[in-house]
Amino acid sequence: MVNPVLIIALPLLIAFLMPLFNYIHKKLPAVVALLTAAFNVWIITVNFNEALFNPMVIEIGNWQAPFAINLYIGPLAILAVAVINVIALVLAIYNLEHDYEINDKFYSLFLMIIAGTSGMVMTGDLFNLFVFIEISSVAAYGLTVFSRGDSYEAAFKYIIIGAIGSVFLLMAIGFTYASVGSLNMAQIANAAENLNPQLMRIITLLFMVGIGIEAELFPLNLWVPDVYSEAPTSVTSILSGAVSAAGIYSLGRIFFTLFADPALYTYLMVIGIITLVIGELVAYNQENIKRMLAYSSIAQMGLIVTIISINTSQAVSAGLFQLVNHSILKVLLFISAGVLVSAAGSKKIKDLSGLGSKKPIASLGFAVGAMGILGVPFFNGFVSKLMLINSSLNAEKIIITALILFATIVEIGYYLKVIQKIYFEKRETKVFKTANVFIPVLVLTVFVFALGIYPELITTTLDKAANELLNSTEYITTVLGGM
Amino acid sequence: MISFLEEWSFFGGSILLILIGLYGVITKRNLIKILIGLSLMDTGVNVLLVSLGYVENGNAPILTSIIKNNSGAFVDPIPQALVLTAIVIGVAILALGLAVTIKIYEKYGTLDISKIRGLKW
Amino acid sequence: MRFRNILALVLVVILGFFILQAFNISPEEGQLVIDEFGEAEIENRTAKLYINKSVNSSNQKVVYAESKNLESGSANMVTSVIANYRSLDTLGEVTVLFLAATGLGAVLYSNKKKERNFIVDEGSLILKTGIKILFPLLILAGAYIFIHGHLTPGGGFQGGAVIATAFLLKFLADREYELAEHKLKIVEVIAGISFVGLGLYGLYTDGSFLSNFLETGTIGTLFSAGIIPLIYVSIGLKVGAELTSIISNLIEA
Amino acid sequence: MIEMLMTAIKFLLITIFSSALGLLFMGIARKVIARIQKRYGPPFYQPYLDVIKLFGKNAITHGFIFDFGSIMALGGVIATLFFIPLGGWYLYSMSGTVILVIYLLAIASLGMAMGTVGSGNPQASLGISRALTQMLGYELPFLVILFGLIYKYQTSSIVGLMEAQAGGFMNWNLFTYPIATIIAFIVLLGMMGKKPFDAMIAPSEIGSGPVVESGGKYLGMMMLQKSITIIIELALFVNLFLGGAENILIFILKMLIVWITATMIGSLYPRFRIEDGVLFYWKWPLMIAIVQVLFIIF
Amino acid sequence: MLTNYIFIPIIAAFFAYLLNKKVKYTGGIITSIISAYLLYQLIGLYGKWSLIQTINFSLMGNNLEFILGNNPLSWLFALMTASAGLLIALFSIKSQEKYDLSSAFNFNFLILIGSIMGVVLAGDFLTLFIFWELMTWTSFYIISGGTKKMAKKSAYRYFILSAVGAYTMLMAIIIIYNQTGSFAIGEAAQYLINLPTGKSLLLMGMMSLPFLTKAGLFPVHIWVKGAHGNAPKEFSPFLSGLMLKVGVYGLLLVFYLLPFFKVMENTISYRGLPILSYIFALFGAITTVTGTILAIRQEDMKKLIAYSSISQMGYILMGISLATPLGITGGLLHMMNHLIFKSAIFLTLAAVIYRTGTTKMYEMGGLIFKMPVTFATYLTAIIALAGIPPTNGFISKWVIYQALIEKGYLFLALAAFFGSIGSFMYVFKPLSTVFLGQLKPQHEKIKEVPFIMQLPMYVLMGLMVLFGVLPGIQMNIITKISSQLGIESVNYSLYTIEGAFGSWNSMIIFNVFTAGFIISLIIFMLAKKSKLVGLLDTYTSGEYMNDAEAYHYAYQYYRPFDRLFDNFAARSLTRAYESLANNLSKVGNALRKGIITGNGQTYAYYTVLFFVILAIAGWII
Repeated sequence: MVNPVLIIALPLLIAFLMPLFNYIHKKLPAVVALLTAAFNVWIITVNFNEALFNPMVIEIGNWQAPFAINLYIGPLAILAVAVINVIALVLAIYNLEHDYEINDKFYSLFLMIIAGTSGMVMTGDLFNLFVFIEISSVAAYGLTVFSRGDSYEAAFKYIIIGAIGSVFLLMAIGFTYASVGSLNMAQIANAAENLNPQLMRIITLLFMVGIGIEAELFPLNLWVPDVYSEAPTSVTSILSGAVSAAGIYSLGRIFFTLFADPALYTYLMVIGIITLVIGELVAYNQENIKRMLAYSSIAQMGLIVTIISINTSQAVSAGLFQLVNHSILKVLLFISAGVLVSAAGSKKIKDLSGLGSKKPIASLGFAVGAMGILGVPFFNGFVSKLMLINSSLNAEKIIITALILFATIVEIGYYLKVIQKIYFEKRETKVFKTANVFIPVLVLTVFVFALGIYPELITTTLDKAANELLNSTEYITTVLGGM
Repeated sequence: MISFLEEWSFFGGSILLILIGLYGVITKRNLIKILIGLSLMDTGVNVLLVSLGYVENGNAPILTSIIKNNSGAFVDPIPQALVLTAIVIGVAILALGLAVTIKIYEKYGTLDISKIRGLKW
Repeated sequence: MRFRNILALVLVVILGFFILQAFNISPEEGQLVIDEFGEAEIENRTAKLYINKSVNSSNQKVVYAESKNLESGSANMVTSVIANYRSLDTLGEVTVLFLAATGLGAVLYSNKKKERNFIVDEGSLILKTGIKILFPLLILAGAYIFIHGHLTPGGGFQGGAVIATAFLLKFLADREYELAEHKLKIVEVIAGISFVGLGLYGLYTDGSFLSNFLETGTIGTLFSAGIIPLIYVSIGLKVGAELTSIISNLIEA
Repeated sequence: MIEMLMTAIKFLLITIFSSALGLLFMGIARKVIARIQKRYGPPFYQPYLDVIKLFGKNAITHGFIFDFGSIMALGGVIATLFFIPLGGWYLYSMSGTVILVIYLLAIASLGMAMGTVGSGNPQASLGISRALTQMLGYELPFLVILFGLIYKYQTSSIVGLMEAQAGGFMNWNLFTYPIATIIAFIVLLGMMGKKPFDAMIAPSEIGSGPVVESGGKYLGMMMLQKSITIIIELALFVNLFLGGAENILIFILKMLIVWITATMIGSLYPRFRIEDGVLFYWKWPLMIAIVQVLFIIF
Repeated sequence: MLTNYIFIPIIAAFFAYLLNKKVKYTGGIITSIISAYLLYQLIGLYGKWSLIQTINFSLMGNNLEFILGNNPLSWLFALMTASAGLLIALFSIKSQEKYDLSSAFNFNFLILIGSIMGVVLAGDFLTLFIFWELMTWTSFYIISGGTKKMAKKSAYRYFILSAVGAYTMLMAIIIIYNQTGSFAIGEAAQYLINLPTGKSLLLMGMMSLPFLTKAGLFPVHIWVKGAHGNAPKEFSPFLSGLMLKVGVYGLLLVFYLLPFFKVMENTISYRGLPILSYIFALFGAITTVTGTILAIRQEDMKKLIAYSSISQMGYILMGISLATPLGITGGLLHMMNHLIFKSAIFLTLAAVIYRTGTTKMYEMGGLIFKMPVTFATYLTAIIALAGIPPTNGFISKWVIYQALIEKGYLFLALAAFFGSIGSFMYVFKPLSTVFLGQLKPQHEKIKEVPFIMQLPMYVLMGLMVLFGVLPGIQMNIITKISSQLGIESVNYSLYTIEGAFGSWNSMIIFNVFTAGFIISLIIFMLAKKSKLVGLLDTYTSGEYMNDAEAYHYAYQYYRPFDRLFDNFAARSLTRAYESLANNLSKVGNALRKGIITGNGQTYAYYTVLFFVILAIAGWII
């Protein structure tokens, strides 16, 4: 077994070395980043079953488990980290085609965002979580501006919201430490039932603000469309594919494992529903394709939060499946949309007309992604949608089912417009030259169909993950060693 | 009475600091002032954290030739460590914010946030 | 807009009220609440183990300049927390700083070099002459601070900050002052990889990342506390370099 | 073989008989109208002369569809004729004929329409569009009445319906369902293109519409078709409402009475505009018919 | 193996696509080969009822099984699908030579055939739903590929409506699944029977919505006109001839196999018919009347025939929702016949479009001299559609009338009469304006379509007459179906059908018809030979004009009639649905402009607001 801490440590090392590589050759950073991502994926594949069947507790600095920082790698963590790193790999491949004006900086930030999100997912220590969140968001601030133009404004908005969020997060952590006397998640989870409920509610609220910014909950997510529409394509993809997934992960970790307060789930559900509805309705009349996708991913996040907060094992695993699918599909969509946009030379949907024949691969990618999101049979979205509806009906939350279907109808509304625009219109204006995205689109499409036709690949993992999320005793005993 | 004052001057004071910063962030139009508000919030949080670890007349957690052994009362070292980290992170965010502000000023020629609305809807 | 501000005030006050509720909760028996100010019960906090240096071993007594081979042999407990018990946080923190510097470089990057526009004009004579004397001293002081980080108050960050101050003064003093970007970069890189490298070496030897693989020696002496001084040195260099580059970037802009 | 021959001969006989009868009726009608208008009028055998003359002349055609149309029209009515019991004798009593007859008549009109429109004359098309529109007008009340009768007597064969009224003239639908009969009579006017429902062949506006292009044998065939149609419609009416008849003479008498009444009424009224005609059919006859049938059903 | 019927076309689709990209015509050829193969296989499948194939599959720990079953109903629909597919494919080989999306068309078309097979062979709802979705998607793509400007919008409409329906069905399916733990139709039926009536009715209503939509019936018929009118010319026959019928399949499923009617029997009933199914029949009636009136108004021939499809579907719904032997028989007969004559009509229109390139009727005329075969096919088809003996169309209508009169449903019958008389009007309009009348100068040069495109027309013409004379052929399968649906079947022989008030004998009709025709032919022959003159010198009451345009009476053919219905046509359901959508997007815009101001500070503001609101809410609790 290879120590999974390398998933964090290696990108750090490489990131520190990036300037050196850049001196050696202009293209080298891209290659190295690709290799790093590949190495991460390799580590994950090696550790996957181990983590799935007996979760590992990695002690940093050789300190005994609950008292210093430790990483906890269970089914949920391994699933999330796998998703993150696979996406990172795909995007690294995608980046090979591109040349950013300052490669070393770009790639060190890129690796950092991978390391940060992986750390968020794997860590078992509250303050460490904060640190990793900061790493990923600071990297994101930096990455946003790589496509100049309006991106500064987007970055500034992101920074304001992020900073406020970090303050709230820090307060929450401070209160938690001051009351529980430890920063280790397992210990906190263990002590959570002795915690004064009023205090707990304050802490959870503070957390909700802090985490909600990463998890794109409604009023805290308004930086999303700006950043997603302005940042470079690969950055947008990793933000929507990995960072938001990690956000949802930490949300689940904090509100399910740590402070499992049943009163909380109603709040979460309401927030999720509001996010869902507003996201869809706003996305419906977007004329900028990237913003449209951004709002759509907001809506998806709302959907996932809503479903997870139903708090039955079926629902949680459905939500997680949706999360995985969403990461894959959104990355696919953003990559293809990026190509289409640069081919049309405009972000307006109406300028994309007739690219289907000019840019077949990207258009196909977009169509596949859209159909996946809409849940066409044999696409991965279909299975997860089925599970969503099934679980919500099983929990007698028929209103949520209705909402899901309504949301799907609205989604159909705006995605079909784009598809028709791309495929069934003649192009008059010229088509710019764009990079070749064959391999990323191919890989992601393979994932889409693999999960859609044979969901068995992932269902057991999902079940275990949902299990881990729902009863924290296993988590606690694993970390505290039965004390 | 004294304890009350102390308590509120530390807990309440730090919270107050945060609130002042927050108020600045959500009302002041000037980007620089907004960043100042953010750093105020950071400071407030740091003070809060440190004061959460304070022990009545406990020593600084350093063994020296005066305080030879660890049997005495020490203030909690962990919040201090956290604060150290938090400060640096705050600095980092602040620096980035300033840099972005510079660029925004170059682009829009103004620092009024309500005028910087290129990205809408 | 007046209304908006008043509303903001009201909101902020309400928010503060709610947060402050956290401090005056009358708990029932056995409920955990935030400790009263000044009555932080170290006994049932993780900190106690750190103070007693008894996370792995179980020794209650630590005596200055006597007890040997403690699990984390730094006299400054904060240091031992930062650089040893919770060194992953520290690594992350260094990373954040590095990211900030990188991102800032990316933000302010412009392929055409424009002449710098100072906020202040030419530094005064006192500053210019003073800096000639102060600069090496400041560097020295910074170095001292982070080398003695495990004994006395202070450490890598403080030391780095001091070093950066020295450079800041230099910038303020004369407007033609140029940094050797390459040197700075090299320092950065070396510092960074040495920190991670230490961690990886620990992983290689003790099978655990960032583990303290050296002899911790006698507490309170300079050559003690295993890798803590090394980490602090690298942190100091890193922080100094990063802050300096941030400063220079901001000034260049 | 032999009975096939017999059938063929029967076919011919019935065709000739009823066309002759129809032409006779047409002659009588012209006489009656003339008398009403205080003219002397042509002799009652004038239509025969017309037909013979027309078949003698040499005509012009507008191509295949023109011929085919007129053949189809005549063929359609002849085919329909064989399902109509004329007094005692009829060829086929297929149960379920009433609806069939209506639709078989449609063949004739479709053929005529095709032929005339095939001539490419706008006035012909105009006439056809009017004819079809009016058809939608008058068929509805008639079918509703039929619906009622079929539902009442539980059979849809003309013979069955006729026998249902047997035994004394008080069992005639004329007396059992007078309203229905009146409506059917109004419909009959429309079917036979009598005034006020003759907008489709309005000679003064659209050059007598459908037949505007036909001359010679085409006009002759038109006249034959017209005459047979008259017979069919009268026979239908007599069978359904006047209890039919066992022997042919009484039957002809009944038909003649109905025909003369219709002619007289027709010669009194001016012409409906087409949509007014349709509206008229839907306003009074249809509504009353529905009420009548509702009475029958419940 | 029943899976072959589904997956062979789906797999072949990819080859068709790739090959057609390389070589012209290949896509169409592959499509026709595949559907011919399916047809052959299906004919072999006749009689092998209760042939069942299950595929097990476990998802989230609970075991699903996909069931495919062959029964008379499914077989009939599968057969119809394959044969329609074959004809269309043959037609499209040549007709698509200038169509740049032809590869995509063939790709989607093959998948569509496969998915319809899946829908009709499905023995459980999950399979049904999966292929239903696939069907909707592929047909959506095909329609969007139409060359008209409105094609995309109407495809969009079509899809949204279908999706709404599909999702209500999905909801119902999963509710049932959660109770029974199985998707199989049989178990669902068992479960629904034992439910309290209201609940089961609600569920089945949710079930039947998508099928109503797909069948283009009254409340949700608005997509039909646009989709049929703007679809690629080759696809309209399939769309109208077959895809509407898939909806009928679903309705039969819901009505009889999940015994909707058995459940409804214990609700109040009107003249022996449960009130709800009477309501369905009324929907059918309304559909018929509306379709007829709107069809008469149309100036675009494809849209005209689209509306006529709507009204004919109304007949079918009336028939199948009567739940009497005659009703079912009539409905099914009419469904089969409608497939035949409607695809024939649309094929002829496609041929006309292929040559003239327009669908506006007043831009054509006199095409009979140029395209006689097309004309003949059209003539036969409209005779059948208008329900005039001796074609198949009349038999089915006659049976439906019998069914209606038998029960004395006056208003339904009235609607039926209206529809059939009105059908004379609207089918005659294209006949006279497109094929008859004056030939336009710009169409002087056009020729009859190539043979490969005539072939389907010949086949369909033959079928129309064949079934008109020998309805017994169709009755064989129909009796099997009605016994499967639990309805006793009517007596029939090869050419007679027993109605409620006496029987139908198509042989006699045919003989008499030929006899009458021969007689009049003889009369015609006996008279003098007539001489042929051009169309332009006609009787013009003394005027002389030498202008084909002026002679051709085509525009607003039934203006007087239309005047009666102007304000009826003015208020349309379409507008209502449209306004719904618009309001939705208005709300979206309001949210957008109101909340997302683009001012970063406002977003920070919201953060505080979020905390405060949640805190207050949390405090009160």
